[in-house]
Amino acid sequence: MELQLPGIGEWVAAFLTLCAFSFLYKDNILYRFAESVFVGVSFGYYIGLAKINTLEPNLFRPLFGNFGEQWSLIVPFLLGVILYLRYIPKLAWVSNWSLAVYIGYYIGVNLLQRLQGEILPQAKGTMLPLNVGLWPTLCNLVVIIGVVTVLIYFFFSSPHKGVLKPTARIGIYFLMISFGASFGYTVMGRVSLLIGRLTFLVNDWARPLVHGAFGG
Amino acid sequence: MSANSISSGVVCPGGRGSGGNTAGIVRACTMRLNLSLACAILAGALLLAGAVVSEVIAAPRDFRLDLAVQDRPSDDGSSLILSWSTDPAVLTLPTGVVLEDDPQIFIERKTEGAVDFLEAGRTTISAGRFQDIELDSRESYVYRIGLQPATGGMVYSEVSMAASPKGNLFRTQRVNALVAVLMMGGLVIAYIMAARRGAKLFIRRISGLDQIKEAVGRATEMGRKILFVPGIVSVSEPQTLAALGILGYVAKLTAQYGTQLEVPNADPLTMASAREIVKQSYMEAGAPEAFHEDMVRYITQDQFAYAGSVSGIMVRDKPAAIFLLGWFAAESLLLSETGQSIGAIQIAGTAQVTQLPFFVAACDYTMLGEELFAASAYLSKDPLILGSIKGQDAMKIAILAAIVIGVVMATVGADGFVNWFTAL
Amino acid sequence: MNWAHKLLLIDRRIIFVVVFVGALIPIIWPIGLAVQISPPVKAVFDRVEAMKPGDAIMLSFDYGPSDGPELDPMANSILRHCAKKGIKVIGVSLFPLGGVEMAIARFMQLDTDLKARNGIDYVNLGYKDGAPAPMKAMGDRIESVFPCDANGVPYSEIPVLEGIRSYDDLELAISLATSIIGEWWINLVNAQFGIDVALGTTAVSAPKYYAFMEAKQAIGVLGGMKGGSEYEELVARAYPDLKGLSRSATMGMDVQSVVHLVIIFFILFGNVMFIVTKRMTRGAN
Amino acid sequence: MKRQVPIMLAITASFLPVIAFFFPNAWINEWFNRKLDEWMVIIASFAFLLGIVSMVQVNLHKVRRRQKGWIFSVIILVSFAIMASCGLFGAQGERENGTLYPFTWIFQFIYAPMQATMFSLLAFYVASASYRAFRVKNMEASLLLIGALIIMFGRIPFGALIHPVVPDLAEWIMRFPNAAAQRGIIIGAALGAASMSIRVMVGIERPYLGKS
Repeated sequence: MELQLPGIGEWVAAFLTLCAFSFLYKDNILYRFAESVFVGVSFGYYIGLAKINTLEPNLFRPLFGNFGEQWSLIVPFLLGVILYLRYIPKLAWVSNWSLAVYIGYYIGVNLLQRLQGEILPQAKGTMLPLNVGLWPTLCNLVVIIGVVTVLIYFFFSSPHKGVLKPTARIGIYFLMISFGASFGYTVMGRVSLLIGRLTFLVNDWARPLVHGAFGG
Repeated sequence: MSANSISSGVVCPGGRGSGGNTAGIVRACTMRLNLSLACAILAGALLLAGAVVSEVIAAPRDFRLDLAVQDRPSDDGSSLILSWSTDPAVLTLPTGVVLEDDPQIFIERKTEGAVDFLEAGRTTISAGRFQDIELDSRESYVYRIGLQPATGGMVYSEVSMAASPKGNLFRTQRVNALVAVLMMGGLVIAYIMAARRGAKLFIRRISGLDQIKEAVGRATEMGRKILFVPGIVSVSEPQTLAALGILGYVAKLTAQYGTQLEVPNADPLTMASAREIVKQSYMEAGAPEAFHEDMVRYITQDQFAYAGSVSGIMVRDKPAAIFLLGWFAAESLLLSETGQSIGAIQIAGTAQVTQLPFFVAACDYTMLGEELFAASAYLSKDPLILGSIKGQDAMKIAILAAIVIGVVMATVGADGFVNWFTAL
Repeated sequence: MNWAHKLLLIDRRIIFVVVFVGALIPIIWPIGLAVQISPPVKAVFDRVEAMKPGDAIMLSFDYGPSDGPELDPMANSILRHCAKKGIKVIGVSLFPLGGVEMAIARFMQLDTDLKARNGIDYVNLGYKDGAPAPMKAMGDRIESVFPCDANGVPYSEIPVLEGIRSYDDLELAISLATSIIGEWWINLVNAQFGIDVALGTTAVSAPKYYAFMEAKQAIGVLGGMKGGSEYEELVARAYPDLKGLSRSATMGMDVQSVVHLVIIFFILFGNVMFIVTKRMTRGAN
Repeated sequence: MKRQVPIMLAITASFLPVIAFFFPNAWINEWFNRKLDEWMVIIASFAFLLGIVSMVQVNLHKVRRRQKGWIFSVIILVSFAIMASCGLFGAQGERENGTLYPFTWIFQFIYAPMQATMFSLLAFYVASASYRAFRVKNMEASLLLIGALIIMFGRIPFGALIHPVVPDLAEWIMRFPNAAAQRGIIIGAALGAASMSIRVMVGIERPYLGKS
């Protein structure tokens, strides 16, 4: 493979990467600098993102280009603009109107997502047959016991006494095994991110640099 | 075509061809029959007339596909479902016409009165099914399928019976969700009302809560401070509110015992609320003079910088007890690790499941998920929180019961009960 | 404070250096360990493999640069797989912090690797705000929320979108998700519209998706870099001519092996020290 | 007016998608479903940008008062202005000739490496937390550790070298005990979220009014 000298982009990215890594030693001015650039750029990015991907194609172009058919887009336009009145203290209360519509809609959608999309199918997923051969039945039993005991552990209306005490304990054990799995996966996830950065530094920046300097 | 039966505007193939969805079609037909009789007779008569007309138009056909049209059930009356036989035995082509494997087909549609067919879409013959959308429920439509043989030109199937899309009143397949919504709503509202009326609602003690007093006591004995971290997000997050509820309780204890308390914040709004709560608690405990604003400080909004400087506080001041309650992200492991290394009693709690492993491993007591909310309800006795926790509990019992019944049903092979939960 | 206790309190930065070196070495000199295939990944691969040329899938880029190392390899190999099979890919993005740019970068990579054509073999429809709203709207008509693609070309003028109006015309939706958006593909899109959904997730959220997969709400899960490396392996086995292309997840798994062993060593060593300390303190008392 | 109108609006807005979900009438579908979804994409876009005003205010304030670290506020504002103008007056992706638009260039070489590196720091923290905080101090912690070790061995290529059953054991844990516990958590969390939704839908809880 032809190795080209790192371009200006790679140099900038490598510098910022090293700045961020310097936080591991201790908080320092290079880290603060890189972080400030990042914060500024990310807010700028949001503006461009919203304008290019949503506001332009979904609002301005249809509204101003085809007002006859798309006049109803005035409603979300107004509701959107009203949101910003919260920065004018005297009119801040008006912005609550569109905030109310916004929150209301998502709350309604969320209710259905949770009940129809999670609780019903997850409950159904636990209704497993217990007559499907020894090993599959055993596996099904593990799932059923796990779900039931965890739900009982999270049951607050009666104290964990009598039969509930050992049941809730089993629930905790299931939770702990699951947290263990979670931990194992978290390690993999975090290490992946490090691999990504080191691969960039080594393969996109340092390696071409070394090859360039010593003629490969 | 005479074998097809017409029932109030829907074409039902009389058991021929697409046998797989006959049950569905019959159900759709029965549903339609439930509509008012007058309407049915009128529409039936109209369509019978239409069928006669289309029979006349359909005359020049090249091959037969057993084309059937039906209304799409539980919709707003803007789509029809076209189905045809994918069985090669049914597909009788005119002599000389050769097709490639699974050829592309052109679905053509016209309103009944119109002269020309218009393309409605393309698919392949093996699909067996096509959904035509954005139709007008006041019109009735006929369909035919076109094929392009390799030899060129176009050959057409028979023309389907006429059908018009019908709007439905209720999506019958979502009745399970309706039951869930009504049940959940009813239970939560009922318990909140009961709590407001002052009904005594029992909630069990949460184990972490019992340890708070002990931790504060130990800090007092050792003469060291207590560090309370209320998560890193704003007060709009329920977990933050729950954490602040517990902060009120902790602050009251430290006021009584005369122990030092420090609350570093990552969010300015949370800081304002936390300061108010601590101040209030000190007044209620009769020690307003012991409160000073520096107890509740704002550090910085940045996740890692915040974690870094709170770890710094831990290492420098060596607090005897550390509370990590609320919404946490990746900084959970930094904070709990440092706390563990200085030997403090740590009480943690979050509903962020991915962060729980770190708390469980590094802290002495951890409130898992919902326990955080229950703990705050237990301490605050706020009827809103108390009532909704009871409502959730009641729903939990219903779900547990359903699961147990479902397991029995699945085992005896009665799948109807199980399948009801996700009827689509 | 005894010696074991002191060892437990060593400066964090020493551990940092060990991890750094452990990760760096296999990157510079790869080991090349074999990848084991797990059923959840196989399920997704088989589903795509069973499709016919001309079928279409939706690939949602719901992640940002911070999870690129985990999810980019999945995107690459799914795109290559689809390109090889002649399956149309409709790219969308619902994650604000960089999703659309991740999609742009992956499609550019596909262009270089396999000479795929924008608008003919695939399309990148870009990003929309407020995820559940566009997800719902696409069940009715994709064009109503995505009137044009990421470059501003109108929906009706894009050849690959011919005949595709809503989820009904798609075989599968795959979300490569870093956050809660992946769950919405399951509890909203799959639950309300019935389209098959597969998930490529960060390792951190993988354990949760197993519950959805076991309840048949998702056809399969690709969990973290491991899931990515498995898909890379499956594609490479099925299409040997793709073997020359980069397989960053498979390479990454080498590093994972080393760093995991380092961390496992730390856990075990830490616990031994912990027990020794406890014994010593008890002895001293 | 200041309180009643938003409460009414929120309750109405929350019921519309629920009504459209159950009742497929053409008019309901058009206005409560199609149009509302299209509108919400736009409103969400405006809402997403709300924080920018505060960010600019806070940083301008810092610079004007010459507060500690004000120079970093200047950096934030300048880089914000550059990126925002690239977005407002440019496009995303690549040009016809294969070069990147400035908006995408800055994203790829400044935003992406910074975001990725800040999160990659966690790999180091996870290692040190594993060493210093993961203790077999009781039954729960021990189970957690055993689960973690099996998954860690089972998920790396090295695990299969120890014994071929290790990856299978990890997969079994994921599919059964783990999935069961996660399911319990999912159901519990969904109940919590649903009850929150219901409280908003009947107007008991009003997050849109600021502090209640």
